[in-house]
Amino acid sequence: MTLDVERIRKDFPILSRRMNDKPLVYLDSAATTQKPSQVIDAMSEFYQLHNASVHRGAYALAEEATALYEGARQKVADFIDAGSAREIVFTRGTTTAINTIAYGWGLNNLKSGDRILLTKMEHHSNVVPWQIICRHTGAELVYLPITDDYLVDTSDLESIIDERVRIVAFSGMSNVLGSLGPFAELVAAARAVDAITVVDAAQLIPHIPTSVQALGADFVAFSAHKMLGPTGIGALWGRMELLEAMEPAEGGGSMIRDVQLHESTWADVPQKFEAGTPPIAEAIGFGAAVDYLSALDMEQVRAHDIEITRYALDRLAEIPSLTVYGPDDSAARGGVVSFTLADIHPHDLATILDHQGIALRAGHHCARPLMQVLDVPATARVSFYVYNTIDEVDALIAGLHEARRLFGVS
Amino acid sequence: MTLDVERIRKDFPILSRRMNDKPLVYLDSAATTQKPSQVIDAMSEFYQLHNASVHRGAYALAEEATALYEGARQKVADFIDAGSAREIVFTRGTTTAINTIAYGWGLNNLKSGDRILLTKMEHHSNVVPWQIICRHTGAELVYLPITDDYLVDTSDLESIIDERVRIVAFSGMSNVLGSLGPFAELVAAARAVDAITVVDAAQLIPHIPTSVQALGADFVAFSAHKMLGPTGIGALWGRMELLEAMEPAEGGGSMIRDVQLHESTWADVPQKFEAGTPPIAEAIGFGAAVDYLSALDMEQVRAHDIEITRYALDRLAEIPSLTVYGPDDSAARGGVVSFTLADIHPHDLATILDHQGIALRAGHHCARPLMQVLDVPATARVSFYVYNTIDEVDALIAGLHEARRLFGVS
Amino acid sequence: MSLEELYRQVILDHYRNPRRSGSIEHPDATAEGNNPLCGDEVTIEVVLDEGVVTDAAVRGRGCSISQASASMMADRIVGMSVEEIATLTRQVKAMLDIEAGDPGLDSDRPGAVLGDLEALAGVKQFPVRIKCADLPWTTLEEALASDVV
Amino acid sequence: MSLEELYRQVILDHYRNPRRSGSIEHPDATAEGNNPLCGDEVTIEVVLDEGVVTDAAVRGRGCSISQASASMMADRIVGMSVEEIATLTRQVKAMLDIEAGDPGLDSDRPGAVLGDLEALAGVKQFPVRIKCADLPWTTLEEALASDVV
Ligand SMILES: Cc1ncc(COP(=O)(O)O)c(C=O)c1O
Ligand SMILES: Cc1ncc(COP(=O)(O)O)c(C=O)c1O
Repeated sequence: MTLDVERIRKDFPILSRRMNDKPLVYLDSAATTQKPSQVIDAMSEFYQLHNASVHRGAYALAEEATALYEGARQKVADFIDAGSAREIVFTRGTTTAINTIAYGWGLNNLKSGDRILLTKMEHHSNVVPWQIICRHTGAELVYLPITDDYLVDTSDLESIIDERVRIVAFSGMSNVLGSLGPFAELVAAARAVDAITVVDAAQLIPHIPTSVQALGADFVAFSAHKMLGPTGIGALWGRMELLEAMEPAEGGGSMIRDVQLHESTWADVPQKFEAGTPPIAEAIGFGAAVDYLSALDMEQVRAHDIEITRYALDRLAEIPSLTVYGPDDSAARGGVVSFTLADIHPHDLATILDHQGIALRAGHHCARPLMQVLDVPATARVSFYVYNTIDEVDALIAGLHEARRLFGVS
Repeated sequence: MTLDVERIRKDFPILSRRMNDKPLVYLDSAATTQKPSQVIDAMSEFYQLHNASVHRGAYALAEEATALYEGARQKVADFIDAGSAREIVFTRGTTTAINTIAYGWGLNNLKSGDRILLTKMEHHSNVVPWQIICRHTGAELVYLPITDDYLVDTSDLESIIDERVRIVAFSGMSNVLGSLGPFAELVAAARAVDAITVVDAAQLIPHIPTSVQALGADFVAFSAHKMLGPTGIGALWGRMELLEAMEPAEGGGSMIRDVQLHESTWADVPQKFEAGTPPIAEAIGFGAAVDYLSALDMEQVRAHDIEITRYALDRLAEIPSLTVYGPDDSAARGGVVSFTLADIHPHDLATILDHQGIALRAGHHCARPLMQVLDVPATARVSFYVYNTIDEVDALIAGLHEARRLFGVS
Repeated sequence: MSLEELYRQVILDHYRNPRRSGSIEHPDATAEGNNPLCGDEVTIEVVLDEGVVTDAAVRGRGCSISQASASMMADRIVGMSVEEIATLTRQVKAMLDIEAGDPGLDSDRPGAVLGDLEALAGVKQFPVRIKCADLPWTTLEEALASDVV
Repeated sequence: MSLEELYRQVILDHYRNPRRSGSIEHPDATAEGNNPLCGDEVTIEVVLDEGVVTDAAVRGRGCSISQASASMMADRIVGMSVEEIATLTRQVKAMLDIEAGDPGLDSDRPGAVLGDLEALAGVKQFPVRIKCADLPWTTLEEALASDVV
């Protein structure tokens, strides 16, 4: 193992739990990861010692809270190699980050006939906000297909992308297939027609060492809770000039320069996009999470993902009548593996494995358009993170054999 | 004292802190309240034992998390006497709750010539979202003035409210003046012209025992962090039939019934309004906060507010050249007291008091339209909650005398 | 609780060989049910003659529990009156722990009342799956309610 | 740190009797600054003659620190060249701990260089207020930058 997983596991209190009298084997980190004590304690300590509203206070406690909150912004900026901490907008999560662009940029800039280009492997978070904005503006959605080896099909990109396309939005890493996006190609094609690019990086940032500057996209959205951080917070990174030009989605306190009865002017970036009291303790927990990941080293996190995923793919391939949906090439994918097993419905698989303490996900994974492409109603999905072990993969394989036995699958 | 404040204070770790070598005197609860260990620990415990994504998991841990999350919804519903837990939508806070109505109801229902009626004592959270929606729809804002005794002036209500008014939005309790809203009158007037009513209850719910059913309004928005709960969460209560008819603001996972490439259908209320992974730990902390307040008994909380506010108003009245902005009648106000002292700028007051460990707020309190009515650029503001004592008011008064001495004010 | 109790042979048999699967040309009552969180889907069509179900068809997709429950239900309700079905539905829901109170279940001879449906009893040990077993029954209630004129 | 050091008489005097308060009919350079978080506002207007400030006016509202800083600044810059003002601004910001490095402050005789402005030194003990003291200076920089053709 590249990471010292046994040591890491000690930081995660929940991993000592037993479920149904078996040790908990948590294989649903793509939904939400578990949290180390370092993150849990950072938030408790904030509430115990430094809690106050940020920015607006004129007293020392509020300054402490502000320094911690802005310090967290800097940590998140550094983690993704942003040019400046001001390019980090704290949001409620990936979903809110994408809605912020949809309402802030889309509602104010799109018109009838404009197009938004998505791929057929998007999470609903990167589909539904655009559908809503299309309804309001008359713009329309266009989709890139998926290749037989589960990657975004860019072979017709040139004919699909023209100056009607104003936004290109795609996932950095699919939460179903594990596929990594064709970043360079999509970014270049978008730039050629002056479209903005939005990367749904909910899975990308937690798993792949990423420099947003090198990525070249215009907006990158991600969630703290999928990278060891708390619920209730995520981030939208945007290129400064675009953030400066963009209208805010939400209005409220803290995002204004001046409010008159009939019109208002906005505060500078990033405050302009942070209406109301922000998720303060959550930002601090987010900062502690990226500290934790940086201390592990994201290159090592990636190496561990590759190692455990490779092992899982190889073991799964041994099981008769099991189908994996996703690329086999480790370099083209992250640590998310979707599969079906004979005619056993994924929910039945989940129940059978749950009985053995193994938590995996079954369903459409918020990607119904992709399920239609795959022509399955649902898949079972396992996903790995820094605390998962090879032994846990073995437990998964044993559980799948038990499912075969129960269902009489040969 | 009506509440056993000494015992209560023991639950709040931060209250043993010293600031500038003086005991912390926290008088900024209208901005955000401090948190009892019961709330802090409930969230830590969730992360240590039960953390998983809600609703979508097919395993026992996810069911535990879902039960805790939905249990919190029920607690919040009970706290405000909602007809059903389904009428509680968890949001990021009051600001997001109001934006949800602005975008969900306003953007889809308002047209040019329609009017939104506000009052001149609104927080920016209840002004700016409506300005944004007016820009998108062509609707316009109309304001009710303020009386000389700092209440919403309803004397011309009949001439102001007609069928052009589609929304009446007002604060339940002003965060600057402490004034309680003329609920019955505004609700009745709105109903007469079929307008919907939106109560910004960010200050109301924490301080005044409230039954949303008795209130009679259509939507009520509030924040957990102003009522002993965590940052990152609040609630929108809405009448079921309105929530059912209303479009969602944000799109994403969990809020859908089905997603096709070009259109989607929505999940039932309240999931329809909870796109993406919700603030799960925060909901659980919110539930613990309302448990704490219910155990104290909101009638007692209100009685304590009245007692300490009355004492503060009386002591402040003794100070020469000090002006209080807000009603004097205890029944017409909550525990927020704004004032100015001679020509000492509120920020200078805040600095001088901070030096003595006393945290108070100075500024426009996110209510610039109200500052123009009061004709001051800023006020100093103290605000009380369950942990504040008469001794702390005495410390405030001593601090104000020190400010007078430093500035040579007679 | 054991997985064998949940996945009894009769469940797997109904899952793999669903009875009355398909559709009816002119149904008197119909309803579509789905479980947005897990994706199970069931469509039910029935023909009614003077308050008695004379034909029924179901189709759908989903887990073994939801599909077996639908198949067993369809097989069972043909020949029953709407009132009898209402009683049966209450009994099934009680068995699944969805409805409290005495559903009028003859506790001495439950098998005689519920028959094959007894195989669903194992579900209540798996709370996550109760809604799967329940889906066809709730959908049937909707179908029959939609017909009431 | 003591409050007396922050609220020196000279600060209160400038706060209550602001120098060069008002406006100028035809300024060569002007800028408005404000501090959205605390609400302090300052407007600066200057007349320039061959790179030398020959007249200055300020108006605004805000706390004693921001308004006294503006008053002292206006009083001080008249007669200084743009380059001299740039040096002075750096010195003031260094005194307020805003800019690191050696600003060329003559540490033996700081009073001789900064004069009255030395009274602002107490602010650096009160981090919350540094931006108040700084506001006029940053606004002045903007005004002078706006004039550079
Ligand atoms: C009256 C009032 N409305 C709205 C808000 C906004 O609440 P939040 O910042 O939690 O969204 C506040 C507090 O800041 C308030 O006092
Ligand atoms: C690829 C992808 N995009 C978006 C999301 C939505 O993130 P959140 O629910 O944190 O807003 C998720 C996770 O649910 C995801 O996996």
